[in-house]
Amino acid sequence: MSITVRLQSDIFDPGAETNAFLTAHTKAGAAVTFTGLVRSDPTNPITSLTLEHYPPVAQAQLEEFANRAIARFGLLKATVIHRYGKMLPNEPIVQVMTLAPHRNAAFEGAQFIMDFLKTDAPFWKKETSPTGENWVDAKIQDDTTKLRWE
Amino acid sequence: MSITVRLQSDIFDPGAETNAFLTAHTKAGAAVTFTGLVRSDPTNPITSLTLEHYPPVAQAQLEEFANRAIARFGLLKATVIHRYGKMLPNEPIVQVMTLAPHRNAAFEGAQFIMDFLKTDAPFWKKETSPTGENWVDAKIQDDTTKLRWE
Amino acid sequence: MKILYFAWLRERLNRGEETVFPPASVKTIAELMDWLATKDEAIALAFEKRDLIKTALDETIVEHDTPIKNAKTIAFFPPMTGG
Amino acid sequence: MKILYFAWLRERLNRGEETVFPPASVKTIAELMDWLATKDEAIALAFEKRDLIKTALDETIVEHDTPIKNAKTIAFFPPMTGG
Repeated sequence: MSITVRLQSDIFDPGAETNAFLTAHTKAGAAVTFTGLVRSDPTNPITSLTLEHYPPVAQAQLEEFANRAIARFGLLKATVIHRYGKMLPNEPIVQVMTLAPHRNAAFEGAQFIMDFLKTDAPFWKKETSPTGENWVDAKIQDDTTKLRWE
Repeated sequence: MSITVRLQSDIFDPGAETNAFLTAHTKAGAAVTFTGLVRSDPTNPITSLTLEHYPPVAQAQLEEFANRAIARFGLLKATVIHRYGKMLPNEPIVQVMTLAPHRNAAFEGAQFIMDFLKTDAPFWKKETSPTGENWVDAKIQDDTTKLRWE
Repeated sequence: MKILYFAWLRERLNRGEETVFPPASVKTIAELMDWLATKDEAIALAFEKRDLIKTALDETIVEHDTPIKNAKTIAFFPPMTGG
Repeated sequence: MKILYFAWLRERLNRGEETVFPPASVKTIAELMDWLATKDEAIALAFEKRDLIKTALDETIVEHDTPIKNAKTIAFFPPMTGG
């Protein structure tokens, strides 16, 4: 199968995942790895981030975005890894990897998957900081960004 | 220093480079790794690829593209690794890594560096196949792609 | 019919799921939201801004005007913030 | 003045570098290309399609109309194909 979607609470190793993804593939000329990290801005630091998700829908949506990216950009392969549960600053949250004959397809395929993941995959972030807990608001900008694929 | 440019003939480990690049960084929320691979299409297979380069100019140009990407997209960090000499199908040729607060900056920064690298950094590819040697022609499309940044 | 709540909806309502038996007159998700709101003040309050509530019907994301028919599970949740 | 050749230019001319002493009348890179072409038929042939030849002057990529002045090194090469 050319797509893989993995939801897990365990931390993952970004580089090891990239190397496992980069198995020899005829026609492969370009690979893109996007890694989303837990950000803790010093002006507004957090102690942890907790992700809630709706497992079957998250899995199905990510598989659909990956399959659509394969078809639309002619990708050879796409993998999405997304964590749920509690994670600490600087830890990886999500990784999207694409393999294609040429670079634009690999870049655009990964961007496409991330844009839809942001707005249409059922995950919710809650930040814990010294002052309490806070559910992260959805960004209107993410809805706008997604429009570029219409 | 927030940029690193390395030219080397030795093969490199894409995942290990990504992990070394992903050191904890305040404000980091998104990282992109682009890896260019030696492609050997089964309809037109090659036995090896040899890259010639003009060392001081290649180094200076890649440093300039990385610095311009940092300034333009607000990147926290950018690294470019480019090999020269002989390499085999599926081996990595080039890797560009970007770190940014948000994903669009990381994606666009890596694309920007790759677009300029393709047309404006002095590297030349020669393919060796069972039927002989052939210098790869520059693609007009690469000049066109670069125009998106004007 | 099973109802699921996620994220701040779940926290505010103090439950992640419940089983309800809406009358036959409740034909769409929007009508289900109206009916749930009449039964529970916390839900009425949480559902006040309708465009901030997303829904899935039997594990497929759908709009509020979707007919419920024989759905087994309806989920309510805020706009997604993954990635 | 040192001249460098790269890629298929280097292979066709059978040399990666050479030292030349152009007359004072040669003021730009384009004029240097003309002058080199008069001295060497292989160069004349290689330089035939001028827009396929890129140049660097003292390790900076420049256009053909750039004045040479006191340049130490001029490089000639085909369009780049890295990455």
